[in-house]
Amino acid sequence: MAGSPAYAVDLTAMIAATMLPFVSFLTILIATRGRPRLSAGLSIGSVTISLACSIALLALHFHLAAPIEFSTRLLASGGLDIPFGFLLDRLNLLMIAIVSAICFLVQVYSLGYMAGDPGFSRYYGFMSLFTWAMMSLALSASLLQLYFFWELVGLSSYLLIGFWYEKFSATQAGKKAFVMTRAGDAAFFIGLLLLFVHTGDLSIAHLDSRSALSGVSPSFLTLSALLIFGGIVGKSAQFPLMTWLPDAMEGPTPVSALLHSATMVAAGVYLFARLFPFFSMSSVAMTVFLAIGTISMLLASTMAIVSRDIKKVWAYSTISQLGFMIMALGAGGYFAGVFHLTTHAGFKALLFLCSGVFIHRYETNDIYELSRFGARRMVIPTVSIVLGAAALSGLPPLSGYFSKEAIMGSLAAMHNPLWLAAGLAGVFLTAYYSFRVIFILLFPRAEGAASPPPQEAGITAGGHAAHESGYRAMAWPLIILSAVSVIFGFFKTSFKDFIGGGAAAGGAAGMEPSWLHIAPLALALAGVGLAWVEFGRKGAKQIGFVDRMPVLSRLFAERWYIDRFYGLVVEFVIDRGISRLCSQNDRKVIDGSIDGICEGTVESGWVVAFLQTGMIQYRLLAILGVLALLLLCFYF
Amino acid sequence: MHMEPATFPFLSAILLSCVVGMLTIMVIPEERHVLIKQVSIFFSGVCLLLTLYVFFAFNRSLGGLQFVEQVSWIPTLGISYFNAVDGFSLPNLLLTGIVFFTGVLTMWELNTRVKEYFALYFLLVTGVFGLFMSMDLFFIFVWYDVSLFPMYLLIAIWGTTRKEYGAMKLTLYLLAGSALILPAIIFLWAKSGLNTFSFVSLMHPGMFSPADQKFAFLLLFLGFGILAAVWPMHTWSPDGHVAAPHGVSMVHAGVLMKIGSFGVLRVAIMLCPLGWIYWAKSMAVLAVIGIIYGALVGLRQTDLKYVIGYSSVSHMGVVGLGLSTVTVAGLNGAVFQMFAHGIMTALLFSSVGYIYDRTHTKLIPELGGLSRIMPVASAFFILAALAGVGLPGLANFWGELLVFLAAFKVYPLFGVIGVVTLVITALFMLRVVQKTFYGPANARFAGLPDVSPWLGTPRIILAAVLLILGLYPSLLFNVIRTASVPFMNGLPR
Amino acid sequence: MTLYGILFYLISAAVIGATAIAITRKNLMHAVVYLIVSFFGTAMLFYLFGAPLLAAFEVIIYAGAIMVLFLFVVMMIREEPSGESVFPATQWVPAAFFCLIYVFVAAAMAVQTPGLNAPLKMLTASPIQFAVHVFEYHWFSIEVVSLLLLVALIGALNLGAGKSAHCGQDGEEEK
Amino acid sequence: MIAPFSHVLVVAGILFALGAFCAVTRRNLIMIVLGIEIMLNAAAIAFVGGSLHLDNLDGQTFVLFILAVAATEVSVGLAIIVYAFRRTGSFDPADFNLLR
Amino acid sequence: MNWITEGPEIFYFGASLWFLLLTFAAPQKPVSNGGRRREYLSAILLASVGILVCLASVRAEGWLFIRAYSVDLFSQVFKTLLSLGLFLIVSLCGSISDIDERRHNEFYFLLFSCTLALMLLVSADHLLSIYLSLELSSYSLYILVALRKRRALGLEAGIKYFLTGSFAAAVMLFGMALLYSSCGTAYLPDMAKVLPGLISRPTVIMGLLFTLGGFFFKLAVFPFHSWAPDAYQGASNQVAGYIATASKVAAIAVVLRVLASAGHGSAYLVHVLVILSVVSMTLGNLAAIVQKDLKRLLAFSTTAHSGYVLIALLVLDPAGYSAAIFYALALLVMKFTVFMVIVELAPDGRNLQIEELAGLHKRSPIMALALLVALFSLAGIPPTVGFTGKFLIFTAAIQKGYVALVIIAMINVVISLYYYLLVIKAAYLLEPAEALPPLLVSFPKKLLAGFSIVGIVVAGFFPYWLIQIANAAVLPLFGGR
Repeated sequence: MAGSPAYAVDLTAMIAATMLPFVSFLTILIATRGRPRLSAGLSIGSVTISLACSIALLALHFHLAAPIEFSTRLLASGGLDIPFGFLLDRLNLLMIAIVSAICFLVQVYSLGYMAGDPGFSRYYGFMSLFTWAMMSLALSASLLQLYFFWELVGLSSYLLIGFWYEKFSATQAGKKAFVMTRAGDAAFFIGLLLLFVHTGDLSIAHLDSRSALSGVSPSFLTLSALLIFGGIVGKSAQFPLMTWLPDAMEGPTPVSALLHSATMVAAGVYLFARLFPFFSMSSVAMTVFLAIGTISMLLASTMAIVSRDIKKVWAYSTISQLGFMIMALGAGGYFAGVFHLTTHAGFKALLFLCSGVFIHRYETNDIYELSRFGARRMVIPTVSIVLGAAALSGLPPLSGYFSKEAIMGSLAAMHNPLWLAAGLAGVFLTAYYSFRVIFILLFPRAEGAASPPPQEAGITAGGHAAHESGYRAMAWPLIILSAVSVIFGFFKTSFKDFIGGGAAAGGAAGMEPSWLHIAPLALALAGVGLAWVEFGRKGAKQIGFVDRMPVLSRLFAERWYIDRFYGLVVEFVIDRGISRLCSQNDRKVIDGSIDGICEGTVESGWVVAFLQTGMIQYRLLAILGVLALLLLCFYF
Repeated sequence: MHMEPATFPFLSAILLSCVVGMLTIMVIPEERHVLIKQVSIFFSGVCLLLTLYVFFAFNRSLGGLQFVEQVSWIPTLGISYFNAVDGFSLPNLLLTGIVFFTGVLTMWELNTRVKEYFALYFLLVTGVFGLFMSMDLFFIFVWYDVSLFPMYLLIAIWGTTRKEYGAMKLTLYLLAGSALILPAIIFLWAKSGLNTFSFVSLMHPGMFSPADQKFAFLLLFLGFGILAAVWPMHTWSPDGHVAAPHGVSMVHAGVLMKIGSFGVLRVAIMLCPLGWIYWAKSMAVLAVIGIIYGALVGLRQTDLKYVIGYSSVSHMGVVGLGLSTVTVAGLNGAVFQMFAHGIMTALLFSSVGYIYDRTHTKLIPELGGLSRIMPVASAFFILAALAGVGLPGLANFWGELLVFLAAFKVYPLFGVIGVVTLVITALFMLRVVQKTFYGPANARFAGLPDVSPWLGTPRIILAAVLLILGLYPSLLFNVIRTASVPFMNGLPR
Repeated sequence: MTLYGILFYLISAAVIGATAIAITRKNLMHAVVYLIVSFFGTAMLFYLFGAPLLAAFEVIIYAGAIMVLFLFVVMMIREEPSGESVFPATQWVPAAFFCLIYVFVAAAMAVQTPGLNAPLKMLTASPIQFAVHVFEYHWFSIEVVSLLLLVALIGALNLGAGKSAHCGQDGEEEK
Repeated sequence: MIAPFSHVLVVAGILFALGAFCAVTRRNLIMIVLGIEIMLNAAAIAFVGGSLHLDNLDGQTFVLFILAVAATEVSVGLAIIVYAFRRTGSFDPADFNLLR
Repeated sequence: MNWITEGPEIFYFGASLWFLLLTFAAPQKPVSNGGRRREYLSAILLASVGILVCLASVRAEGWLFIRAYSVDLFSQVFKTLLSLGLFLIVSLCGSISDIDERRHNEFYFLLFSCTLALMLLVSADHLLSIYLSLELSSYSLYILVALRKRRALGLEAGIKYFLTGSFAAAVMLFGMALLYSSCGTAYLPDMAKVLPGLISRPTVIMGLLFTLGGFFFKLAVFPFHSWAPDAYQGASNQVAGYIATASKVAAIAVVLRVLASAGHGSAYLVHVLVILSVVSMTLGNLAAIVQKDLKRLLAFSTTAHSGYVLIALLVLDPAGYSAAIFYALALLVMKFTVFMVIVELAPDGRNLQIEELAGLHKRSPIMALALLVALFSLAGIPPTVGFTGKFLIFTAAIQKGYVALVIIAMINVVISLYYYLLVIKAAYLLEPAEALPPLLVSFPKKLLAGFSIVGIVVAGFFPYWLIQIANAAVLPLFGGR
């Protein structure tokens, strides 16, 4: 295939799509730091081309039969080849389309949102970095290459979360995000190395072909699958490494929209889908994934119920939706997972961007305050956010409904009904918390009503001045995304054809009982209804049922104490425990013994020198004594 | 081994330009600071250009020894002045050239006892260059010591924190290392019965009996290991780093520690491969302890340079782990990591140097918010710190990747520990970055100037090298492979 | 055992005894006198060993000149027997220990070494023989020793002579 | 026939030990010099005995020169000691402790 | 008989006599009153001519005094070293103020006669002549030490030096008696024939041990080292320098000669030497750490260096001996350089404390550099002559399998570096309490310092020629000519 014109076109398109953002990143950081408009132009220009290339590729290969792989050897080091290249299949095509589209929209949106920020150029530089890394990640042909960009994505996340570096919480959150995902990545890296050592090839196509791993023992397969899944847990903020994501909301809202809901966190799910055939070879591992997805989904939903910070609600919901995807994939519903990934990218970005408009306008994250300020008066965002929330809750005919249904379908295919029950509970909770936010926003309470005590301190965002201008730039992406959320669900079948054709294994097989179409919808409606009762109707106290149970609400608000636990571990076990022990050891034992030897030498120097000051006769005595002893030695 | 004689003595020219530079500086009157610095930059630039030439002129397909120069020196003892480069020494040579040049630039603002500083600095680097290019055991030792003894004065006169203690500790530690190396070298000479110190003649797997190899390897490993900051012989290094002036810290952490690992590779491993195989496991244990221990201790440091110092211990542990795997990948990774770590720490120290010269403190609690005041200087530091974390796209990633890969084959558990330590490294590096550069701008430092393009030159060079190698590691691996593959193939199994 | 043998042991015993007494005297004068006795005994041993010239020299130079010089010095400075403890325990205990070790080892060595246990024959080197030997083979040593005596002379002169003249001045220059 | 040479050596050895003992233990500079004289004397006996044992006149020659050296030693030694005594008024070696 | 054969001896004898004659000449006006320094000028002239004479006779060979005195390359090389040492020390005596001006003639007389004695010592082939030459040199030195104008120090040092020396000489003499009566001869070449066969006899061992004791006294090897610190400290700076340089060189030569006659030695002998060597090194270095007085420090370091030399000697083969010869040269140059700095810094002849070096790098950069180079050379850091010397010693030792010994020696090198660094620190780091004026170093002194620096470095970096000489000089000891 090499040398054919199609090949050249594909390669050029892919190189352009990935490398242009990188070029713009370098240019911005090196050359145009002082000229924000130029920087933004560069960045948006490059992402536009990326988008164009992605769409072109998508169009070109819509009926792609077999994956196309382009690869060259990056590095060969004695019995070790590290290839570098692009893999093109349907999943990729979809992913780069999503990524570049949302990147494009968010960057356009940011023109308004970030206008006037002193770090404007830097912002666009990092955005470009992210685009580069994410696009390359999606196109990676080998697991190692994927890891490479996986880490770079993490880096851009770190830089963007801590974008307002003068704010302590932001830098703290960035560090936390980096270290926590890094912990997951360590497992990923180990798994990757293990795989490499045992199979000698990390190319994704190779791993996904069942024949390649036929000789490997199942337990090893499970182990490496679990380790690689560690990376997914970290990046997609699943239990137990979930707590960095809510904190990551310290970053600018577009960043949250782009990285921490639509694309970067979805990279975990993408990896899962990418290696789906590989993972599905180990049923034990799949069950574990399913369990982790479920736990994350439920935990995050409960946290979302009590949060007053609008961005955090969406952050928790992101975790829980990612949990849904993991559940779907874990249950074997390849299509369901990928479909939900796609729809979620759209409506979650929408939700964040809408919230961003509010936050930008009113400079607060608190739903109650937003409501009091009358956020509902901004029409486009309000309509969009309602649409987004409805999609999130899985209300027909929005996209979320279709993907949720698909997920329920794959869960129902499991033998154990527990998974389905959990999934349905999740649907209910999702609808409840999303409409809780909507109703609070839409129906401001009477001034005098007792407000629930603030539970989260410091949620008001600061750091940049409000800007009335740029609203227009911010509005267009909202409209586009809303449109997508509304329409996309209807393309379910064609989407299924597209994706299903690309994946080796189908997953959710046939029989879907008819009540399955009803049950999620009913539960979602029930959730909305409960929210209405508690928050929407006239005279509602706007106090949720959880708020009435202090123990539970505290538990949820404290994120099930997971964070607290990590803090304690880091502070007491690592910092004050092992690390202190080691430094003490360094100072007292190692240095101490070295210094002790040196001091001992000097001390003995004193002793010896003192002996030298003795009377002359002692010296003669020494001569005599030494000679006598030496002679005595002769006899031994 | 293939030997390619030099058409022109480039290697000697490198040494000569150092020596001539030193002598030129010595005859310039003390007061003419600027002239001294200009001369230093000139001669170090010449060195850099020569090393670059040698690096790129090295025939990667031929491999073996190239640029060979050999002159008999003391025939009665079989000592010859024998210079050559191979795939192992070439990266180190280039590293020295880069760090040397940038180190001179970094000290542009020095104004006390300038003449002595640069003269000693040149002497120091002469030793380092000599060591990397020498193929004669005697000269390896001579250069080793030549690079040691200016250190004491450089640290003790121009240093900062606890400088006399640090200088004395460093000097004595390193000399203690040479106390083990010299007997071992002579031991090998005596045992070979060839009456030659030439590395090439001695390097045959069957040259020494296994027992001799084990013994000599132990001595050599401990001796050079001190310089490579192998745990638990590492404590000189943080103290030395902290005390040294920035330019010296750069050479010190960037290059001198590499002398240690390079010595282990060149002398201990290549001459005593059986000893290597015998002791490899113990080496690996020490290296892994070093990796995790350095990171853990680094977690609690409050002095910027101490943090870097302990991270160096950790990173040099990675080198040690690579060397102890007895695999091609391990060797490649170790040599690459030497280079990457050298550039990275040089960049770190160079940035810290800039910050210290402005703020007059390197205590983390006293700093903070520097990103606002000097964004470019901070960016360099952050870049280097990220390299230290092992971020892909920067040079260190490849070294660590290969080392851990090799380790997974041989010592899976150690590999796991090493990878997990990356998390801790990330934790403390980012903690330092956060506390030093982030947060509200410190009013004390308001108005301090950011790096000017001229003063930023050394950092730009170093950062560029980190990036280039991060994206195109084959540049170096192609060279290293020419030495590691034949060596491992020739190894008795 | 021959008469000479008996004589040897008798004289040796006397020499050792006299020396032992000499070194334990608190009074320097007594010590020197006992030592002179010891040197006389040594001279007799020399004679016994066939070195009459040396025996004469021993008496003249050692017992005569050297010891008399000692006597002079002791008398000149008129040192009263001071409160010195003749043998401080810190010195004599280890010294005695080492000397005993030494004597035992030396004796064992001398006795064990083959070829030393045959009794010595009587031989005499006449002064002429001796002188010829000395001047034939060792006139280099004579040169050296003459220079040595010259050095000693100058040394003694310089150490002793200037002292009265420079005493005060030296005192000032000291730290 | 006299005694065996080994006995001569033993006698010389004992004298040597006595001299050394004197030099080491007597807290008096003059006695130290005396002790050294005894040691020289012991060596002289060994030499003369050896000379007889070997029938070689070198040993006797040695003794001749030992006498000369002993004279030198006494003259120089006593000169220094007496001079030192003039300055410090002591013969006790323990009183010479300026150098440290 | 060829006059050139004993040219050096005759020359130095004549030179001594010249100063003896000067003693009788009319006293001249003191220098302070415009008097001319007759003694100094003639001394430096004679010393420099002496070097030429020695060089001229380097290739001379022959026996004198019925073979009691052998002139061969070995002795001539050492004589040249000795003449060089004397010249160097005399060149430091230009402003000697620590010796009474009226006694300068005697001072030079003793210096020259001591050199003569040392020359006789390196050539002497008979135990008797060795003994007498040794005594001659010792007595000259006792008196030189005691001659110091600071009498209390000089006298005390003189007494201690004298008593230890006499004691050691007595021990040596007794050993010679044993050796003589066991070997049946006192002539070294004859002894060399019988000694290897008798080496394990108790009396021979005892005799050899005691005999070596006397030489070890000269070399300041444990346990005969105890005079060194006091003598160095108590003697005037120049005399201490002389003891440290010329006297050590001759001592190395004579030990070489005696040990060479012992052939391959016995295991016991080697063990004894190993013990003495290790203890000397360790003791010397440890004691030197805490010294405040520079000369006393050097004395202890001398003991340590003697320990290193002993390693070369106990190898008992030509490689070791030639290493020892090389090291003798190295010691000569290094020690001299340090003493030169001391003399320059203490023009009034006082004892120099280490902290008095403070600010030297500013007061006189060249002297500071000379001190730096000399101390690093003493510590054995390449590329200096001290390192090359140590390297030769260690190669010789390891070839014989003494790896552990070499490691111990290297550890001692580390310890020694510590106190050398303390001195360097004083010279380069410390600033004097009150600002001191720059040191006025005369041009010849600067030249001398420059030559010392260059000599130390060049001889260290290009040692081949010297090594060849040392190798050639060893041959006569083994019968080769």
